[in-house]
Amino acid sequence: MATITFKQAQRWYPGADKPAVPGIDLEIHDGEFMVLVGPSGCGKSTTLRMLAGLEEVNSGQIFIGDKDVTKLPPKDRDIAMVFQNYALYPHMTVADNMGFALKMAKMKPEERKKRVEEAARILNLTEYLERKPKALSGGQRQRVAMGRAIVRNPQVFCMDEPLSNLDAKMRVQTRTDIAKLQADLGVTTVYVTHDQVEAMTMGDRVAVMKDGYLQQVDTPLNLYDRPVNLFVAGFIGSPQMNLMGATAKDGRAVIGDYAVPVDETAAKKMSGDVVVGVRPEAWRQVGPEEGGLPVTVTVVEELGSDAFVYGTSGVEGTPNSIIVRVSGRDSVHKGDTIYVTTDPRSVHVFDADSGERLSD
Amino acid sequence: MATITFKQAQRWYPGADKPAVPGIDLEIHDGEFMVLVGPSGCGKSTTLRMLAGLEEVNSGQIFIGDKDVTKLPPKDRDIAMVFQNYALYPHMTVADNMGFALKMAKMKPEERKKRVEEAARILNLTEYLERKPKALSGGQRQRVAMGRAIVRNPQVFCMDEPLSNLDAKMRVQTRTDIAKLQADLGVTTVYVTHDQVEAMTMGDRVAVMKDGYLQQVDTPLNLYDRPVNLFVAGFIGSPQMNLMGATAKDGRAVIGDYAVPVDETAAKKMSGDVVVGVRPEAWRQVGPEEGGLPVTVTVVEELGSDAFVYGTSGVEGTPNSIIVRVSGRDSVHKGDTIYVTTDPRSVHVFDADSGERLSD
Amino acid sequence: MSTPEKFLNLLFAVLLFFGVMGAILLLTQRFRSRAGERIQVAAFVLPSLLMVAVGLLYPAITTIVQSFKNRSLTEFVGFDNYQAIFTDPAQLQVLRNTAIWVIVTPVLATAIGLVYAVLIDRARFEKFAKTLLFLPMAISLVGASIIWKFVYDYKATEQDQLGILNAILKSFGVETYRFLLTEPWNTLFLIVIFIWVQAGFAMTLLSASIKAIPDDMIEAAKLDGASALKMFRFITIPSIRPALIVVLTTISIATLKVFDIVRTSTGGNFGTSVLANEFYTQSFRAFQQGLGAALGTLIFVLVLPIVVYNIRQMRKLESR
Amino acid sequence: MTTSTPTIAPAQIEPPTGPPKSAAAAAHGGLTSRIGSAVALVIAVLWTIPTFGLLVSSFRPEGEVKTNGWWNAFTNPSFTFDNYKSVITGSDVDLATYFVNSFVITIPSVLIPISLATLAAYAFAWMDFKGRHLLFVAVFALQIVPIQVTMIPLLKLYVNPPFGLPQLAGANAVGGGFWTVWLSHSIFALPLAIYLMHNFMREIPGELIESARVDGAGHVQIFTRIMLPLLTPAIAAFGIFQFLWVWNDLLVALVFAGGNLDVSPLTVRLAALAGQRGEDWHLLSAGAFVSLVVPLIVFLAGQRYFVRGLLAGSVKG
Amino acid sequence: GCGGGGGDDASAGGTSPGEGKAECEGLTSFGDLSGKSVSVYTSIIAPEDKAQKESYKLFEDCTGASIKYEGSSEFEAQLNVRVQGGNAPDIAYIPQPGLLKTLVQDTGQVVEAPSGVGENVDKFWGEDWKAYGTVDDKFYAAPLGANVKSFVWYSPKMFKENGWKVPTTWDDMMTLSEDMAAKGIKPWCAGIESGDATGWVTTDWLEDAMLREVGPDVYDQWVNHEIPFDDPQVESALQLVGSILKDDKMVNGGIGDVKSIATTAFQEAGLPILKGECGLHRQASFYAAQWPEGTKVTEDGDVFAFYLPTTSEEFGQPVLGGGEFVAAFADRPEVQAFQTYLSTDTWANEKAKATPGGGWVSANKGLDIANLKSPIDKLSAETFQDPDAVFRFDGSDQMPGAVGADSFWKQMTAWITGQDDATTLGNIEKSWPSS
Ligand SMILES: Nc1ncnc2c1ncn2[C@@H]1O[C@H](COP(=O)(O)OP(=O)(O)OP(=O)(O)O)[C@@H](O)[C@H]1O
Ligand SMILES: Nc1ncnc2c1ncn2[C@@H]1O[C@H](COP(=O)(O)OP(=O)(O)OP(=O)(O)O)[C@@H](O)[C@H]1O
Ligand SMILES: [Mg+2]
Ligand SMILES: [Mg+2]
Repeated sequence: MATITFKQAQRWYPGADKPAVPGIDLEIHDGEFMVLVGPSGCGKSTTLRMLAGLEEVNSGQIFIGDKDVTKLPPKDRDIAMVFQNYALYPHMTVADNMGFALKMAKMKPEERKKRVEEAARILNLTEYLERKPKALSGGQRQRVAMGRAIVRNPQVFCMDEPLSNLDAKMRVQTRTDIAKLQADLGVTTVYVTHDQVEAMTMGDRVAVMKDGYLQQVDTPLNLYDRPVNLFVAGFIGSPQMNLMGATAKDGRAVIGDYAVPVDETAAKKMSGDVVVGVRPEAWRQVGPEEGGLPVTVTVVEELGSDAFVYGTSGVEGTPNSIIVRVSGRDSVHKGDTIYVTTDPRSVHVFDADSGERLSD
Repeated sequence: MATITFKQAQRWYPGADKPAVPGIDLEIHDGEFMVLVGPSGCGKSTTLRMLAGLEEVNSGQIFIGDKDVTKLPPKDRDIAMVFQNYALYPHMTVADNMGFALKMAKMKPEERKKRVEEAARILNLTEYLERKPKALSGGQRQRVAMGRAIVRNPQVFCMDEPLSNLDAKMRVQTRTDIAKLQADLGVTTVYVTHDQVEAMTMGDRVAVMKDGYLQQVDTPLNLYDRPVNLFVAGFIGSPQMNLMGATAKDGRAVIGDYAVPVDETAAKKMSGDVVVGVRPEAWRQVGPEEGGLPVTVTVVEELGSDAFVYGTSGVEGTPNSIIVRVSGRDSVHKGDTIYVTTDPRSVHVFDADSGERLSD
Repeated sequence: MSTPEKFLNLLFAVLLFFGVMGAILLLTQRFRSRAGERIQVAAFVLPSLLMVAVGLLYPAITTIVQSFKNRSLTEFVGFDNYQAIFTDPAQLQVLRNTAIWVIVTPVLATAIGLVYAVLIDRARFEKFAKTLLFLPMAISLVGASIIWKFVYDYKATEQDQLGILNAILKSFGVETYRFLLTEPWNTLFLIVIFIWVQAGFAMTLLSASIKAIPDDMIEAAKLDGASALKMFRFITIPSIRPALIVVLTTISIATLKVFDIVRTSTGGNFGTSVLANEFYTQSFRAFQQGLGAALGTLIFVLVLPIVVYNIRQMRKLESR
Repeated sequence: MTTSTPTIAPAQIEPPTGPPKSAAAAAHGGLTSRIGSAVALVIAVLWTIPTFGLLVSSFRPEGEVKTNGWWNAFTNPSFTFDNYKSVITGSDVDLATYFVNSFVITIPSVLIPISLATLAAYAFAWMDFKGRHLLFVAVFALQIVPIQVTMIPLLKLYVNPPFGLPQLAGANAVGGGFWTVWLSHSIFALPLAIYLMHNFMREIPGELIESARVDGAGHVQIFTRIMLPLLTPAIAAFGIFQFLWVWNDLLVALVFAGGNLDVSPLTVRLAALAGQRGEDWHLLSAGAFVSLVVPLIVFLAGQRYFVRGLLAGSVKG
Repeated sequence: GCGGGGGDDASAGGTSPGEGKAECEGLTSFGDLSGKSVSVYTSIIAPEDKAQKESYKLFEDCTGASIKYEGSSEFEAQLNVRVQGGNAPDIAYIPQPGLLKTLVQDTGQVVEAPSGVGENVDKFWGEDWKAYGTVDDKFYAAPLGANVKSFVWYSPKMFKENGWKVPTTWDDMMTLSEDMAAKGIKPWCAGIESGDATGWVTTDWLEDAMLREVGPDVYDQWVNHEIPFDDPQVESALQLVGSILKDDKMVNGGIGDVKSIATTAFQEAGLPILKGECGLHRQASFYAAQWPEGTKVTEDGDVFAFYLPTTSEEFGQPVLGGGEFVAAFADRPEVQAFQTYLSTDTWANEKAKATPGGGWVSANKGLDIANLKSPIDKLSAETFQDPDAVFRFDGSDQMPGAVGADSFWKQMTAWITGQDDATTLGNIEKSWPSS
């Protein structure tokens, strides 16, 4: 049983002029895989470190299971952590680094060796087991940090951007291995990442943070489809959602000459200035006559599989750059003007002042 | 004038049993943005560090412009570098860290301040200028490391995974800023990244490395469309290309019951066992009657914008898992069987033994 | 010289020194190229090298040469002096004592300094606690010699005691003990004095080095479930290993050179003499300059194992 | 972009409690367990008792000091400042003069070797040149040379310097005898200082130096701007030791000040306090404390340079 | 009176600043030494250096020279270093004839005394004293101060209370000792601990015993190594010492047993007398300085000393003593003038006057005993000037350093802690340098 509960947990670094995490309330279920995302410096690592007992909790409480661990020393919390900056033991070999926790738990050497080798295999580290961290590449070091956590069988995994220095292939593979391991062991996991794909694919739920405050905690799809406010809308999804200032008029959101179709809920609720959000892939290219939003293409980013078109609409209220994902290739060129529109279902409407979601 | 030429440059770490970079030959044009990619530990950082003069070149030469810099100390090479592990000056504030190189170049304090502030603005670091690295989050540290390079106006930029710890939004933004800066200044840049999108969008050319050897140096699109061998094919693109063992028969590549259409060049060249590669997005879903490859769906990964379908085909020779990108949502569910096919244009054929590309 | 003159002198000397050094550094940093690099190296190391060569190496060589000469250094006598040392049972005992000193002192002083440094690290009264251990270092030798007189002093049991140890023994009804007289333990009691002095040195350096252990490594170990003792064993010790070697080495060398403790406490009597004390006595008291030089040369020889050990450690660290 | 989202602060959030006062030690229990504290306490007491005895003695009348143990001062107290009075006033040369001399001797004797040694150590640690290991080992091994060995050869050199240099010691010495003392102290301190500094320098992550070199810093700048700040604890530690070694030195002052009473440091006075036949313990103990004051202040002041985690946040890995 | 003065050879010429002043009569012949200075290096340190410096005032006033005085507790070793290092002082007061000899022979830097000094020494001192300052038949150093070592300290008060008398023969002394022992007092107290010089006290004991048992002539042979150190005659003297110092009944009053002698500082060794725990303490005249403030050092006070009696009439009244010798390392006129001044009776009396607290005497016959202030100094001076007295300088101070400042001390210390007589003397003999 390892649910995790943050109750108004606050961390204020000595000497800082405001708390890094002013008070977080979060419940993580037993065995859940919770992903923390948020802009750099928003307090993700701090939250993780509070949970691990590495930062003092200035006020509030943290529970693991039913136990109040707020004052418990780290070693008694049974948490395995991957540090953002690795924190490897420079004087130990890779094998010793990974086996250290097991040694501390007085595991037998053979058993320890087996586990370490297993982890090394997963992480492709087998041939480096006898090296010291200094002689490893950046990604190899990160994998050792990862390995140190996964050899253990703890109550909770805390992982702080554990894959950021790995190449795409390795990352996909390790991601899958972690997900599998976590599912097998049923260990409650808190996972910080910047990788949208990781966040969307690995998390049972995703918590979005900003400036130390939680914005939305939800399943990945809900987060994508129904961001509760402008911040989440802008943060989740890459490239980000197109957010355009509009005026509510007759149940429609009007941007210059273009009237964006909105759903009924939004149509009812909105009034005055609103912000309309459309994801790049939600645009549909239409003929010039069909009354879409005109976009003059400035850049086309080819990704191989498809392309992102960056353009300006020239219409007041729209951002400098509108992003449209077009599939196929070579269909659009720099300097073209394309016309795009979308369906009410794919339009997100937010209050311009409060930033709250208005649409359904 | 700052072309960069590696001539059989070799680096063998003392005590290692084989060279980290056995001998690299690479020419980078003046003002070019060269991206280095490759699996973790393949020698990217080593190559960069040789260029910067931080690793001794055991044999071979390196030129910047016409000048042989092989033996030149780093400070005389006029290179700005972002280190993979940041290497910030712990006793200096962020501002001093960023301004250090300028100070070394005896730039006037006002001018220095201006440049540092400009860089801080680009990197969203303005409010942290007076902090020491210790009190920064991981991403903030990385941005400081980045800032240290971009305040300068060097002959060459070397950047080792400079954005790996940034969130998606910040990353896109910084990426654009770097690209712009580089284009404005026309500084030759060597950039290591693990992010496929970065590699594809930022690089004028991309160099793919493996085990210290260059595999292919080409424009991003060529790399994606015409990988020269199996390794590059598998490495570039995420999720990776589906690579399936097939047998050449009558100008077609046959996988079980399914005959993959191939282009003419390949059709002529291939014989015996080949490997056929199809990118996930190159599959087209067809009706069961149209003779596609049957795929039983095991996992659907929803990304918001679209979804990746992982499935098994049951046909011998195909990998455990076939990945298909389907656009839209909710169209495919776990347990379904879908039928997919593709066009000859999108099929890559490789020799099974040598791994070399056979198709056009 | 008047006081202001002295301070002027001081100011002048310091300014001159930093002026010259600054000028040299500023000049050399302008040089580029290989040769420039070499000039820089010279600017960095030559002043020191020159000074130690003249001030230490030259006298050391002189001493070695003198060790083959007679009493008043007038003629060469070959290995006579060494033969005298190695055949004289008293001198052999001196060698034995020196060995005991060099083995016991560094280990104990470092161990105590280390344990103390670790125990008070991050404690509330850290500064005060450190000062206590540091005090013996700061006290001058004359002070220390009386201090230990008040510890080891012997009076018959029925007399008033001046030494606190014997006072304690007496209060427990035990016969008072001749700490400085009873062989072979008296050597150990003298060693205690030096440990008392050197533990502060060890503590200060080790504490500085403990503070340099990265916090996140300690955090990682805590999460890995390391208890305080294990942390000490597996994290602290390996992390400060280089500093430990430095401290051990430095104290060993200081121990080889120590003579004033023996000289003021027992004068080398009662089988407590050590090489350095013999060297001093022979050279400056007995005017047996050749013999003295030979004893001095033996001190140089004894440092060799320490040097070799250090070289090996350096190699190891280099390849880490 | 109009993504200026207002922060959504949950309503129930209590007002921030204000910044914590100091670095909290809660998460860093260290070894401060009960047994640990007890051991530390025992060591501290053992180490302090002898000195404490001296302190008590320094306040006791001469007769008492010589006839019964210092702890008797607690059962039948008789204390006096006479010892201190005679130490401070009882000589034809002002005590202040000795203090001045000690300072004038000590300050350059600390500054010069530290500067030279850090420079040399830097070269040995981070510059590439032929024979650097050999030279370093040689310098480090010279620690063993006892001062006594060097006295006569050095003095000869000072009195009759080669190359027509001015006479540094003796009756017509320049600088009245201070110079030789400074020089000699510097020489004797160098091997240990270089050794210590070198070993501390090797602990600094190489990436920092690399990054400075890429930033265009030459050796001089790396030395002054990166090494020196990061070595503060080591420099402070060595500085403190060198200070008190010089401060407490008698031999060098006796030999190289060359009979010049004008420049005699406090220790010479202290040695004289021992009396013609070393009998004046009561004065000695008071004298020991008078001369202890300055090193103690230096130690306490130096402690603030022993900071934790100087390298934190610098590199990851 | 004031005789002497310097010979003409010591004059610097010119008109002495003291010309015409009454007290400068006899010093004017040194000429004008204004602006000149003489550096003096000695082992005499605070507080006794004060009187020294005071006694130079007259010279300084009358000649205009200035004396730079430096006293050091590390004198012996440092003098050697300075001389060898080429930085010798102008004048050093050398307390050991043996050291003087070494310096003369090994360094060659000691300069011969000017003739005026020789004349003064002939006039005011006995031949024996001159001999101590002579090396290889050349006269280098005149004696300066002196002290009597053949003293036994006791408590007149305690003697009176017990009806004891000051013994005049060795046997009387031993009987007295047994008396005391019978009363439950350990009669003798002793201590030989003296830091790096530990053991010198016992060497004095042995020398005193030698003078008494085998006489001054054999003593001289022994000192000059004309008879081996472990000659049977020496052994018999050592036995005599042993009969007191190594007898548990005799020692160690107020301190402990025999072995405690080895660890008891010589400075505190006599103090038990004050507490009545010890009756007798053999130690030189300078021990007067050790008594705590307020102790009355007079013939009927708290403590006083008597001459250590002889064992037989055969060798007269041998007196063991010590003192310093003025050696010069420069022959500048001012140096010679000062050297000469120190050998005069004028200086001796100046010094006596400058030492009102006592603790200084000289064997200078020109010294007016009336000028001495303390009873013990008077006793010392009388002892020196006693026509019956046969003076001998401390033997260990005349032997080569390897013996006199090393093995003699060490072996005697070992002897106290249990080493037997033969081994002790044999070891010392072995250590006698061959060249
Ligand atoms: N100091 C060293 N000593 C020995 N081997 C080393 C050293 N540094 C790196 N290596 C090895 O050299 C190889 C190349 O390392 P490099 O750092 O160049 O990899 P990389 O391509 O940058 O990888 P990553 O993406 O993980 O940072 C790796 O296998 C690594 O283990
Ligand atoms: N030791 C410290 N002292 C003061 N402020 C700190 C300290 N450590 C972190 N901070 C600040 O607290 C805030 C939260 O930091 P935290 O490390 O939790 O961010 P993060 O969300 O993990 O960011 P990133 O993704 O960049 O790692 C940041 O603004 C950071 O500057
Ligand atoms: Mg973080
Ligand atoms: Mg790398």
